[in-house]
Amino acid sequence: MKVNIFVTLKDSIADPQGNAIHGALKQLDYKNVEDVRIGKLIEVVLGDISKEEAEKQLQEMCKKLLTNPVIENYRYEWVD
Amino acid sequence: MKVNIFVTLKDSIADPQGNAIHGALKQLDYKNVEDVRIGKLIEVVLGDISKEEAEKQLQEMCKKLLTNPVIENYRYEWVD
Amino acid sequence: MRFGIVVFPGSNCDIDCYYVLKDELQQEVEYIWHEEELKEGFDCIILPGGFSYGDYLRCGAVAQFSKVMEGVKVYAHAGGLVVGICNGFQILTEAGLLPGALVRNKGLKFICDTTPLKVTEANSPFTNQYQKGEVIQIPIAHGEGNYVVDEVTLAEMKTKGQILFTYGENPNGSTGDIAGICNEGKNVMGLMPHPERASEALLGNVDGKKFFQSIMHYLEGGKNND
Amino acid sequence: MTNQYEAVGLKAKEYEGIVEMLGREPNELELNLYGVMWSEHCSYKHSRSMFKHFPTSGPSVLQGPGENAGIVDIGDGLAIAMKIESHNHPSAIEPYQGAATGVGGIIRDIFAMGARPIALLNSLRFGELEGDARVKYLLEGVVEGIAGYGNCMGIPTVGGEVYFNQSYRGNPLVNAMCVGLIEHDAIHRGTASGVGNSIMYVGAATGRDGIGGASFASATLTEESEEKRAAVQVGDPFMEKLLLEACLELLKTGSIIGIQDLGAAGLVSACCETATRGEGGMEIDVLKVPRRETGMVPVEVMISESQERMLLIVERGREEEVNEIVKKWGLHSVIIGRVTNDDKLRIFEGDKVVGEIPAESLDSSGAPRYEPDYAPPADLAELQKLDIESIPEPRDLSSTLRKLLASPNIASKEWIYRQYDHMVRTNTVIKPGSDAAVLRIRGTKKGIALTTDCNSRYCYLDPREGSKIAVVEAARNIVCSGGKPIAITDGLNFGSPETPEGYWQFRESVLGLSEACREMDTPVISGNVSFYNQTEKGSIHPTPIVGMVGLIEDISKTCTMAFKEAGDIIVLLGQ
Ligand SMILES: Nc1ncnc2c1ncn2[C@@H]1O[C@H](COP(=O)(O)OP(=O)(O)O)[C@@H](O)[C@H]1O
Repeated sequence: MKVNIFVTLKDSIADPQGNAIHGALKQLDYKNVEDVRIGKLIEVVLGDISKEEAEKQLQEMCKKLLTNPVIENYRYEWVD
Repeated sequence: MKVNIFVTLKDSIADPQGNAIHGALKQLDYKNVEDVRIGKLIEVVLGDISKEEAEKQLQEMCKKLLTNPVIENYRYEWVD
Repeated sequence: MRFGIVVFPGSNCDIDCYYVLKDELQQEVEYIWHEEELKEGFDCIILPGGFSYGDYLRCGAVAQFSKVMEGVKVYAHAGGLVVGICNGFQILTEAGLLPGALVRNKGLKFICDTTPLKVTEANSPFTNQYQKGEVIQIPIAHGEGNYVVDEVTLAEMKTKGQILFTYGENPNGSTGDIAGICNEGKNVMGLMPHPERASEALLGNVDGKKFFQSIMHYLEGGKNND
Repeated sequence: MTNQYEAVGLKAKEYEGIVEMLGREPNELELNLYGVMWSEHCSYKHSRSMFKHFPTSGPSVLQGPGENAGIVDIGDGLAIAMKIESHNHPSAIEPYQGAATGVGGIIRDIFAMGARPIALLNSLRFGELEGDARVKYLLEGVVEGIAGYGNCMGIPTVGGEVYFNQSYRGNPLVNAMCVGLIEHDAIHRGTASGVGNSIMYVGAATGRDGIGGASFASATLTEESEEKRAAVQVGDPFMEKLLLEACLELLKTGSIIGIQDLGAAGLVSACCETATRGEGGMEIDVLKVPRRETGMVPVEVMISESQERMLLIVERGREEEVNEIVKKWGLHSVIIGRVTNDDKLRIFEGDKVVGEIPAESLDSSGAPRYEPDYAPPADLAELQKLDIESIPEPRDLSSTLRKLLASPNIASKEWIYRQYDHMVRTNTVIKPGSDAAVLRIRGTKKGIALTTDCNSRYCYLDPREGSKIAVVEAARNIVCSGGKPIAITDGLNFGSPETPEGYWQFRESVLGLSEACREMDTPVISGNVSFYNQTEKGSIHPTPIVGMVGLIEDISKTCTMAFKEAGDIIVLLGQ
């Protein structure tokens, strides 16, 4: 079983990396780019566990370790 | 228009970050986790441009700036 | 006084703190391995700078779960003095012992430099040997020292005198120029700059020595300065 | 159709030599091993014959060239280990990881000697910055890569140099130098001896990354190089920090007979170097080597350049002790083979022998040696012509001065060294930005001064004089900081040695370095050669980088270059 976790900065948190890339894209003349934000993609492969149990564990992992709730949000998506 | 770009390390490239996180999850007793790989999520907002044109630009941006094709792959997904 | 310096895999300012406390200030000091339980009898615990566990996910994220941190949390809740320097500060915020979080420097680059710091609060176990408002020169060395915190908490921290040091020239985009804070109980403190790098005449700067002397003064039962 | 041997980078003559030596045709695995080991990068086939000119000994030299790093005595039972290494081609393709893994590799060379790494330096060359996005990208990436690795390891990056010149546009230079501190009786060598002793592997698992890296470093950079992507490796400084601490702790136990890092050409290189130094042989089983990827064939395991791995030769019966210490640092160790009493490197895949070669024949001592023809470039006399009179005196001296100060070659390099943690470990007495960096040696009154120097424009115009100038410039920097120069490590970066001009530049440069080092009494204790630094557009300027260490007897007596106080007297010393 594979799941993709997306970790993004909360809207209230500035994203200097996103800004820098936005700036660079503008310099390369991509004028239509209006905003860029950078997050993390965490691909996790899980074995031998029911989807239900997996969901529970995933939520836990995300809250405990994979994200810092002070600054980040997350969501996830099953790949298979 | 919003698009999510996913940048991942090629399979043959070592992912120390993913390994370290995998190790940490195991230590936290998530025994079912079999693999972890870390990538980037780049959220881009595009304005005033046809989807076709946008696709062309996106491919270009990815190759030129957003990824290093030597070690990374990318794909993208329209959000709206 | 007996100081304990926690060594995580990837810590690298542990020895710097050790030498300052032992050689410059003649204190008793011991390393504490991250897999050990926290023993009794320490007067102050230091979480040193470095890259604990490589800091590969977020700085300090993995270290908060180490064995020793269980003890450090108990120790802190019981009022024991805990100091986090640089990576140690990051660990303390991740562990929830200090409010807020430390994110990537605004300029995106790692910065190693010596920078002016203002002592914004002298009434604390960590700053009592300084004068309020005093400006000192202290080295910084970090890539993620940009302190973020929500406005409500920030206002509270201000009223409660929890902001101990601010930057004279904000190097990293930190909210309110914050460089060092403590908890409400004033027994847990975190700061991004490195006072241990400025505690020896040979290295050309001793502005950081009073930081450690403040702790000693406090532990000896001395009064805080207000 | 290209021949099999050409596909692995060997020449017909070299192949014939192999067949003669083995008394048979090599199998595919063996052929590949010769291919990487006899690449220029590993075998020094075009440079080795010149090394005899270097002064390499002296009363204070404890270890000259030939080991993972050189070692020079500083008294009080202490010594300094140092070496410089290039990572030019990987950095041209993936600047961050190329530079980072370059730093990682040179650090391993230092702790493989048993020394505690205490400082890093570097020497960088790029094309001109002005208006060139690619060059800026390379500079940013390289600097970030060096910072990323060194900072995380907690080793201060205290010095270096950078120059911009169009000859480096397509082929930047990234040379990293590491300096370590060691007690005399703690010196270890990369030797496999004692029949029956175990060969153990510690560190990261082996993947397909970096396969063919050594050959890649030994070829001209072309558009096609972009495709040789597997040659790029990703560094893991955290893993290396653990490896460093584990190895230094292991070396204290006395259970380690030999230790060797897995760098260019990976396992095969480490195995044949340690076996050759031990004057014995070795058997290893590729199935025992921890792997990151599935389906790897023996040759891939043998030549992979995965980072952060070490080979240990462990006294038989003490393997468990090694496992314990390694485990404490969160790493694994496995026995992959043992030392034998013949001179063969025998490779098993389980029970099956898949390759068997005299170890020494793979090593640089067994590799072919070339002394190509040489001749100065035809246009040299033309280049050297300069009529000072023909240059008009600037009309506005202040604006000329300002322009000079703003040019990247002269301007402050603070933008770079601000990204390097140059203070960690609190020994840095003189920080970057002065003539040389100075570190105190804790527990003594002493200090050391460190610098890297080379003016490659001089070397282009006259490689022999230019190389001498590099040595004496380094020496002046050391002296101005309060030190006495005691030894150098050299990073020799050149174009192709297979052209008469290329080899002439190299030869002249080695002769110049040798003469100056003899004169300055600074033996060459280690070094590195990087050839084929060229693109279709031409070759780089000859760049023999000098990394020098100086000894300061009394650390309270050092000096920085800044003016101190108004009214101080300024004296111009010299001719
Ligand atoms: N230019 C040089 N001057 C002196 N010694 C050199 C030079 N180039 C290489 N050496 C020595 O030859 C040996 C092999 O070098 P090298 O192959 O670069 O080591 P490694 O493979 O461990 O990086 C080392 O001991 C090195 O110091």
